[in-house]
Amino acid sequence: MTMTAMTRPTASAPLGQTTGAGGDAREPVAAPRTPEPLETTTTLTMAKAINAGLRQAMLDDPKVVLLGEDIGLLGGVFRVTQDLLAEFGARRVIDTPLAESAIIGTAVGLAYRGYRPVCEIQFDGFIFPGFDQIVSQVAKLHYRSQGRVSMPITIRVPFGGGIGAAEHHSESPEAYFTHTSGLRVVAVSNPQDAYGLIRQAIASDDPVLYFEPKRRYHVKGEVSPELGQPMERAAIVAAGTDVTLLCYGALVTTARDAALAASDEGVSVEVIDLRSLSPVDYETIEASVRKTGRLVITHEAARSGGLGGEIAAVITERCFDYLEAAPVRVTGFDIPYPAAKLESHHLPDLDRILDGVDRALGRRR
Amino acid sequence: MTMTAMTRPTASAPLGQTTGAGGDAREPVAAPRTPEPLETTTTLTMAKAINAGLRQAMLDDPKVVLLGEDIGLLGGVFRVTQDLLAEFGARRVIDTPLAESAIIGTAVGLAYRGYRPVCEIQFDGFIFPGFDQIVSQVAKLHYRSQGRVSMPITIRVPFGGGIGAAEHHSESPEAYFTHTSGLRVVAVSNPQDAYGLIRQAIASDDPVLYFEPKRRYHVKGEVSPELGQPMERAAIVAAGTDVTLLCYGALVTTARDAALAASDEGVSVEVIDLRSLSPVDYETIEASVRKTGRLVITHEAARSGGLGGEIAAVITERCFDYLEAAPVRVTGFDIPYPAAKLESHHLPDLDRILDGVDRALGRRR
Amino acid sequence: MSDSFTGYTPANLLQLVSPDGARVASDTADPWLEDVSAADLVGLYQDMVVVRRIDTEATALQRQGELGLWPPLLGQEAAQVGSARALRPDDFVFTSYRENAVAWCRGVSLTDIVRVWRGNAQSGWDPYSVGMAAPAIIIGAQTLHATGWALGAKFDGTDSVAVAYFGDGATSEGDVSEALVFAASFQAPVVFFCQNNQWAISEPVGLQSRANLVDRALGFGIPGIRVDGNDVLAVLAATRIALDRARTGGGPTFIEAVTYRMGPHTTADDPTRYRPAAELEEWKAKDPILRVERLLDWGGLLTAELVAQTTGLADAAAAELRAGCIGLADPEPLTVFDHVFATPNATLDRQRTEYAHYLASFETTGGNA
Amino acid sequence: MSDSFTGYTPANLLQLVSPDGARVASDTADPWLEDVSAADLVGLYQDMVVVRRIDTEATALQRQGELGLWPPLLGQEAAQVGSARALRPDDFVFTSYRENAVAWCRGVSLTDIVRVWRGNAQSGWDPYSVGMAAPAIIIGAQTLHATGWALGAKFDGTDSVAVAYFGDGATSEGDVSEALVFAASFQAPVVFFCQNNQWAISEPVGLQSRANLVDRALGFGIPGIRVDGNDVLAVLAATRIALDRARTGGGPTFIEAVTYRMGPHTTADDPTRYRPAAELEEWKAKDPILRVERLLDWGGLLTAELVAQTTGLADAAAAELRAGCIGLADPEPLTVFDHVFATPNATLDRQRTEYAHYLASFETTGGNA
Ligand SMILES: Cc1ncc(C[n+]2csc(CCOP(=O)(O)OP(=O)(O)O)c2C)c(N)n1
Ligand SMILES: Cc1ncc(C[n+]2csc(CCOP(=O)(O)OP(=O)(O)O)c2C)c(N)n1
Ligand SMILES: [Mg+2]
Ligand SMILES: [Mg+2]
Repeated sequence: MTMTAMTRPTASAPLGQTTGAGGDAREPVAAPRTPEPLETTTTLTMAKAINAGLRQAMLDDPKVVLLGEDIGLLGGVFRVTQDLLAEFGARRVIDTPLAESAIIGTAVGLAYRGYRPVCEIQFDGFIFPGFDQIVSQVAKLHYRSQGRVSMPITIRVPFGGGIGAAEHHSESPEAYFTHTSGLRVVAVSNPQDAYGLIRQAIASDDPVLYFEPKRRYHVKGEVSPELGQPMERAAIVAAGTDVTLLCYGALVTTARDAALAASDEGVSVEVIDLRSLSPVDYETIEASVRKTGRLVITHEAARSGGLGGEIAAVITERCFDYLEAAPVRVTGFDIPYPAAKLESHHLPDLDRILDGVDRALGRRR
Repeated sequence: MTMTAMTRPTASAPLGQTTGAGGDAREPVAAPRTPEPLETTTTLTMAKAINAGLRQAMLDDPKVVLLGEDIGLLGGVFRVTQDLLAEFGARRVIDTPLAESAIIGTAVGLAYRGYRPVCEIQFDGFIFPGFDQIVSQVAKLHYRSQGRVSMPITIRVPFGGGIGAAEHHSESPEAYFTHTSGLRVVAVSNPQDAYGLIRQAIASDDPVLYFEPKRRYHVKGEVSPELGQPMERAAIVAAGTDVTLLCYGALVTTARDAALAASDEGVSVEVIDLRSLSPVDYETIEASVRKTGRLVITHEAARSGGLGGEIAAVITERCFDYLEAAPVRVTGFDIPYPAAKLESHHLPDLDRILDGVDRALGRRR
Repeated sequence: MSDSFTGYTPANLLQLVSPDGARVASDTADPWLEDVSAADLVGLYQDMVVVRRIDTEATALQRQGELGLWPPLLGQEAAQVGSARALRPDDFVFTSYRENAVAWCRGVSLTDIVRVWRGNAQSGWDPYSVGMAAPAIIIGAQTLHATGWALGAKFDGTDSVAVAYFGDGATSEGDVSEALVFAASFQAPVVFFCQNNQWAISEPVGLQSRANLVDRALGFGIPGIRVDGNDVLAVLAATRIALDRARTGGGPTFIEAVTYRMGPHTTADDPTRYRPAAELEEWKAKDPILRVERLLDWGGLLTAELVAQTTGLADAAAAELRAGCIGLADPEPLTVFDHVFATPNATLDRQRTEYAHYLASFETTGGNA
Repeated sequence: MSDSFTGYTPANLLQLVSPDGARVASDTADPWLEDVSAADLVGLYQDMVVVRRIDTEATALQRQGELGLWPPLLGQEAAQVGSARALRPDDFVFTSYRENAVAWCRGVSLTDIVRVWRGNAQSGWDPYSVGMAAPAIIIGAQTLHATGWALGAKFDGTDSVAVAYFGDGATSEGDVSEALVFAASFQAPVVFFCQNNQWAISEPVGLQSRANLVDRALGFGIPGIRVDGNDVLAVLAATRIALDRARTGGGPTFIEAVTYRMGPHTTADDPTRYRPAAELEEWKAKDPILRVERLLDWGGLLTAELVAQTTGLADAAAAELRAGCIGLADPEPLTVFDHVFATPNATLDRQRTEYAHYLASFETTGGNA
């Protein structure tokens, strides 16, 4: 018996296509929660702090619009935009088709029209399809237009590893952007900064890459409704006298822990959270290195061509006579981000940072 | 009188569409010249030297195919692939539709199938639409597949400024690739190396970004039909004892001129042509710096995040006790590539390099 | 713009078995199924049951902490099995992350299927031994790879075909459009197999396109077939038509398999946040396995014996999957440096040596400092 | 897939004036030209003659070393003038490098047009005062910008429209397809104006697409119009139709203006290397200016007086262009640092200071060392 012999006549029933055009709000499936108010100091996770900052920016300026994949009803895969669709509607919280170049390129057009778009890139590894629009358009248009066109675009990027994810979900692409003239780059490490810096980034007339350390999204902290330190300033998060330790994003916590551990051994580590990766706040770093004479820099990104090398070079240029040892880098290796079970061997951790501190102190080679 | 009143009936003549489907060779408009033979040492321009190297690689291995925009009948906008279509046919010299991501992505598929694709990116600034395929696929697939899939892809990129071109036509994007794990990056500076390195790049089982300094395309030099030094070795192009000067691409000529000028003032400069930008031949550089104690690095790319900072950091790590001054960088500024009439103020030239040498010697600040 | 080859307009759906299991006649498609025996149909049925069981087991393993993540294919069994079973071993498949049934049909071992999701490696199998590339997580990227491979196959003078699997969401990525441009221009022997499962995480297909996805290809000069993706016979026929066109020099074809993602996007997703419950119910009635069962039943083939035998196969696969998964040894630390390059690299080799040294220091001193 | 709105199938060309100058009736398009007076037609004619003269003059300036490069529009005068003259001042145009006639129609000064090609700046004019963005050299990128601007115009509740100009080659870039996806999804008021001039440098349009380019848009759910791009009236009508649709909430339209690049790609190009001479001859017969002249002549409007007056206008423009070009002062060295950022930047400010210092050292010491 062949299949054709099994034929029994019936009407062919065409399958329906799910509707849901862009720009038209779909009905929320569950009732949205009341958005977090932020009038006084409150304890929030980093994800909620960014959410509160986005909300405040949207309340302050009707030209602020959010664009991204799954940022509407779902509230983003990390829930950073949760409930904003319900509050601000589909014209300001825009679920876009699945295309990163278009997310950025559309933002460029919106900026031309006077908007302040905030783009969400779902994961670090997915920023590359949008790279051309960032590097050739967002970064250059103010210059190309001789200052006539502003690009007040914020690009939010959850970045870094440590969450056991699949490939392309744990990358640290920040150095591609710190090498791109015309961009500002920040990375946040705690809920308060996350709140203040997202508001500052959106308010900036320059384009800002805003990196969010995804493995710290759920860490809680006090958040006051203030903008905090200017975006381009680094923060000394632990004072010390023997070694300067630079870090940003998720590794700030690790670096602080390392400083604590070092202090148990009598080594006083000054930990500086860079906050701004471009421009780097060299004034703060220089002052610290003039005091300590020793510098350690840590980041998850690959060593070669990473931000650490640039900072080491600048500090060597500016503080050569103060340095008692070469700046030490504790970084990811020059490998593609590895499989989840190997990531602990790629990511700097407390022990590797302490090892770096020891090397800066000349205690090991 | 309105236009509609002017109507006079006639048959609408549909305009024809020019045909010319991909993969089908079009008739050459002019008769192709006999290809350059390279059996003995010959004087060639750099463009012709690359052409000769491509030709030899194609003769040696039928799996070598070229892909790019306008590389067929036109022979590329710089004529680097001239006459190769006529010699090898449209299946090996492939004029592609205008899409860089597809040029690279198609090369990935061809590599999967056992080919050795050589992609031409028409100008430096046009590599960014293909960035995702380079960074997430070409660079990572050997790793991602645990070594089962090889990506012997060569990506040729005319790079750098100094030709008075329009925007996006004078960029130096090499640092984006030297920060990308899994890629090899070379830059050539003279016809002999151009010939040897294109052959080595194509023969490499790893992907290679091959940067061609477009303002030196027409400079002539002797070319012998040899592969020359291994791709990953730097070359000492002028011996010296006081200062080590690193350069690559178009600036090698400028650096040699600077060394000559310096020698008139009694300063002995050792000039090293890096050739390989990833990996960098640190052995050669270290040996030189241990001797000179002073390092100057020059490149056209923006300073922040450029290759110079990385090398400065590594050499400081490895030669701290030998360095008599901080490594000095003479580079493009942290600006988008400027308009043609301003490019001489962005590009390092002989005077700026000499100024850098002076600074390395502590003669100026 | 009707597809003259298959004789129906793309807005219409090729359906050979209706949801209630009735065989629908088709003058154009039926000839492509003439050789399909009852045993073949049973085989397709068993594949579908097995891959659904694999899916359930992997989901359970994820819940139990044995896998980091799992992307279920629940609901897409017919689309994947029907297309993959049309292929020859010398064809080559380029997929995304959800094509576990395709992997099954290509002969990938169950352990290799879960290796990635356990976090042991970035990819599981040898692409060349099964004719299936390392999955692409960057959405749409693999459609270009398939086009390039197909071009190579054409240059080589073979009649092997590349098949690119991708989703409805992927059609918005520039890479997919560029793949259509290149495939059309070079008349590459590639089949673009789009599983339109109606959703891209939380976004409905209507956000990606207002036209049927199959129309996309027509605009690039590529013929299309819109097929009921929950009808394994229709998918098989459509894929055979497309493969034959590719093998005989007719160039690329775009297949839109209209199906439904009945589960979450991945085990990390909660579709109740965005998807109306009624929609899922509606699609449950079109369940691809139910449909084959009804067809088999109508033909008198769905015996208790067959059902028992099939359950046995599925349970065996599930057990093998579980054992293979749990039995996977953790990778050795220094393998983190393996296969970055095919040739030695001084900078990386130094990093490896340093790290080996660092690791060894723990063994000798029992820890840092 | 016919465009029901305009009533003709996209494979056919909208033509209102035949190459011999005959006015072709069109029930669907003629109503869009009812207000076009003889004076208007003369205006279009004069625009076309003037821009061709500008083109010739700029080419001469390049040959004389006064410009670094020039991308001629020779042959595309009707496509650019016909479309640009359909626009309102509050519309916004996003172009590539070849749209000098569009710039002319938008009111860009002739000096500003050549500023870029003389190497004095990366862009010439204030986008906001003329409603025309800085040209995009990265092929296709501007189609996304137009889509974003259109979305903003829609949000703002205006009926302003964005127009994206791009070439046949550009249609292969992923960005253009993504722009079609976004424009369709959001029903953005944007007109995609594709000048199919048959060539992308040395590559014929048949390499980019086997289907008519207008079909591309239909596959994305965007209506298209294929228009004779050498017929200024047909282009005007088509653009008005598209603009009206956008203004009234009907979303995007794709216009394929079939035209021909009669000159080289740029002054740096030599088309004899790749283009059959016969093809150029064939298209010369379809010259857009010749055609308007014949139309005017047929209507008795092409008087010797008009011709002389028009030549006068063209000569005046050429003289203004030349004077403006040669009169451009070289930019000051330190302006190289201007406008990288809108806000102060410590790293860059330091580089500027250092370089100012370095430059000053020459003034005081008379040179290095
Ligand atoms: C370039 C890129 N952007 C975003 C993502 C995140 N992402 C993963 S799956 C997915 C949805 C894909 O939808 P579809 O193509 O329909 O495939 P399906 O998941 O339905 O099988 C998204 C947005 C990604 N993996 N790659
Ligand atoms: C992304 C990118 N790739 C390549 C180029 C080089 N390039 C400049 S113009 C051109 C051809 C464009 O053809 P088309 O779109 O038809 O426009 P036309 O020149 O005919 O007006 C190419 C390949 C570029 N500018 N940008
Ligand atoms: Mg889907
Ligand atoms: Mg063209």
